[in-house]
Amino acid sequence: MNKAISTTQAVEMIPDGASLMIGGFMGVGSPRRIIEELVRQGRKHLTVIANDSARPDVAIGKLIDAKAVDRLIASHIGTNPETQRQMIAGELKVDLCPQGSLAERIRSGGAGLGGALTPTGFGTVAAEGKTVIQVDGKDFLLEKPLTADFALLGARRADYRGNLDYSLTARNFNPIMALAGKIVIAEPNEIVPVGVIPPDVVITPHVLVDYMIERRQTNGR
Amino acid sequence: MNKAISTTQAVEMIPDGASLMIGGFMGVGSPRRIIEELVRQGRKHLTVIANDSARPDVAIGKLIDAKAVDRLIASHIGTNPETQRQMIAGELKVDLCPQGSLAERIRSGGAGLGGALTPTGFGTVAAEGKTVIQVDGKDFLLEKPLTADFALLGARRADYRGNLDYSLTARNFNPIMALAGKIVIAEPNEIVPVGVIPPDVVITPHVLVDYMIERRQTNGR
Amino acid sequence: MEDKILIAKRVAQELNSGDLVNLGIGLPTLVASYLPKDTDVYFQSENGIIGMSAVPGAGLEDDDLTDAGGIFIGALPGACSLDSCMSFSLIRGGHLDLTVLGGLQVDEKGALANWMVPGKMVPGMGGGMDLTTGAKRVIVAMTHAAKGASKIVKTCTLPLTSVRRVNLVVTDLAVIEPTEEGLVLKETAPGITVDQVIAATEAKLIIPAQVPEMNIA
Amino acid sequence: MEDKILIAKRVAQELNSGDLVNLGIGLPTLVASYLPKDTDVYFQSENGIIGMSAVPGAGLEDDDLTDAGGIFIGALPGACSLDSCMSFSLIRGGHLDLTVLGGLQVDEKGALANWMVPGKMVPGMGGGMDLTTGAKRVIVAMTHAAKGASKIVKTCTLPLTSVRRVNLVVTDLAVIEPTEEGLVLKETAPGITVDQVIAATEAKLIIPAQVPEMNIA
Repeated sequence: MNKAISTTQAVEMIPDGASLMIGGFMGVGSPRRIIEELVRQGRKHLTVIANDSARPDVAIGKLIDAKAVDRLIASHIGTNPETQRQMIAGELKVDLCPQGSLAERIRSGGAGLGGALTPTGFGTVAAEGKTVIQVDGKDFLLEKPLTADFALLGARRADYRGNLDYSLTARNFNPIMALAGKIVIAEPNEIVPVGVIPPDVVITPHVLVDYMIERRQTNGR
Repeated sequence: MNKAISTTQAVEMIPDGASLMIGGFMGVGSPRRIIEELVRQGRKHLTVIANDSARPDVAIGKLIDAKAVDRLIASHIGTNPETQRQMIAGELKVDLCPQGSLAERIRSGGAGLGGALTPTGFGTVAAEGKTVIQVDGKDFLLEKPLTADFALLGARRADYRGNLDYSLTARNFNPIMALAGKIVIAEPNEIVPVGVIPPDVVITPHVLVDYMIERRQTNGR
Repeated sequence: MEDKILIAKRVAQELNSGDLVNLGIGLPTLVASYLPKDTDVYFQSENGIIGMSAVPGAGLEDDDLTDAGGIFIGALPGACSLDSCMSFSLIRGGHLDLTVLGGLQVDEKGALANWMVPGKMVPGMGGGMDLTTGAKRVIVAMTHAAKGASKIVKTCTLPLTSVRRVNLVVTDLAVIEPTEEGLVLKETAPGITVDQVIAATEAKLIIPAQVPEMNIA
Repeated sequence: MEDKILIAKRVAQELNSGDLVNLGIGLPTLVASYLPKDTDVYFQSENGIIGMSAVPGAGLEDDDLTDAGGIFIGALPGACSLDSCMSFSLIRGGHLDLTVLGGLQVDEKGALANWMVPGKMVPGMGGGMDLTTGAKRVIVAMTHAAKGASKIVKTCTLPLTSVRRVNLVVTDLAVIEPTEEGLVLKETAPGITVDQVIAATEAKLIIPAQVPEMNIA
């Protein structure tokens, strides 16, 4: 099966109001072409689960600029004043979650676990409303699993079948979101023949990837 | 720092009664030279945490043959009749745990989590004595974290600094045990210069590896 | 046709192109040999690979490439290696389309017992509990009876593998679908009558008006 | 010497060869520039790399290689990439030897507040709560006071980052060690007297018989 589609086709699958996990960290490793197409097609009322909202006009920041997001679940918004402005104005609901807990919540959702038991945040405002579970006398917060309608990933390479690898710090949340999206769309920088990414080097197995964005073709120009 | 030591030195660090996580699956990916040296030095009363006990005279099976193990935490012992014999005779205590739960327990121990919440085993004898935790109306077993005094890993390659990669199905439990052993000793098939294993290909970061078994030297013979 | 081959051939019809499939040790392993033409499935071995194949030939065996039973296998182009956490994240997280497992008993609720006979056989559950709990579809492939006793029972007397209702049971006598209402007889084996299946089954079966015969080449 | 540089130089003395170290954004980042000779530490950036270095030169920047602030970095030989779960497994699992973080307040119990000023600044905690909770050692690097108000307080009035007692506080006036008994004044900055530190500190300080001066080159 050929999983390659255009950004237009990819975004046409995503309805207003959808929940999206978007890989990347301050824009590094984010699926930029998909994000731009979401803005171009005027998608609205999205829930976005991501580490951060980057900066204005950068990656997820473009969705914030376009007022496409109703709710953001993230660990950090300090680098995007527009996110903070919309939050304070009541236009955007923001749920803040410690970064390591956010990662484990996504992994739990994708791995069929009931959540993560973490010591992080215990005794702080991050614990508000959360269940505390004692294990052998130590206190842990129950951080509930997260899943989303779509996971939108940036990747270095995909092979024809959809196996993915990543480059350096562009890996970040992408591999765990690949587990937790009902429909997973990858935006690789390159698409390569099967076998170019050896079995031990594949980070995200092709069975998790439903679609991938076709290469830009330059025909040598 | 040079982390390379001989198998003799490695095993001299491990006292009688120590708890050992041992990587491998039916012997595939197990640190065979360390295991043989544990037997040679006559180590006793060990607790072993591993997926299985392989077969008699194979990998962990050699520790069972030598009656070196007092307690085994594993998912499967069906392939080793000697393990079953010692268990029935009361010479060896065996705790059986579903394979996916065992993997998550080890990861939890290594990642500072309070345990794993899994649906696996709910309503079966595997749930006996375990806490059931409801999350949004669904039942999960609390599977407690595991750690060990030592993690003994098989690996394909280590670089001089101790970064590891693995080969095909020899990966199995090794990378997660690398997180959960207080002292981690790797037995790589090869030791290669720093840089031979590129950053995106490293599976186990060198900071987790305390020692590695020196190469066998043949000097061309 | 040998019973095991009949069962394997019938189960193989349940596999769809693109599926991620895990086959248990023993009888289920045979299923791979009877895949319908042009059915391109991906086999996972839970010890850590997607894309396993039969060992490609003598001299090509690799100490680092076996199935969960420790038997040499091969790998197809596009295969990928998994650590044990990732392997079971796929299984438990609902990413595995189908698992085919052997069985000791299946009961009227569709619960499976297949890992232990108290006092006799305590091999451990291995990955079976995770597979039964987490796979999108669970098919039990087993003989209908053992030593004269039906393995399709009212209530499992052996320790359960999971409380989850399995999706299909394929035996040498019948194809049975556990549903909320009970066990529905979907097909009979070639030459076997509905009455013969009923007679060989301890559990109550729901019998539809039409029960076709398995379509096995 | 500029206050920030004084603090960075003093903190740098706490790093030992072989340590895995995470430096927070801002002042803590400066620490990397003042490592003692022959101290070979490994810097982790929690967005996913061990072995980060300064960007190696103009034209060598890589869109896929930045620190947690999104600033271009480089990577040393032997570096390795981590996904976010692995990165925080190292942090939360006690594999990180040291984190150096900025602070808004530290109190007599050694608790740190550094992520939020209600009604003013809500940037989110990022990785700070995990770092403070999980690192083997936590060093707070901050100015002793802000706008005339002591940042070493009786009880934090700002929301806590973690209930964990931090290991050391290094300011432009002093080195302070939170202990079970309270805050112990370990060193004073060059030219600063013990009385000056006491006067500039809201919290009660335990004053040993000898309080040496920081040894800063």
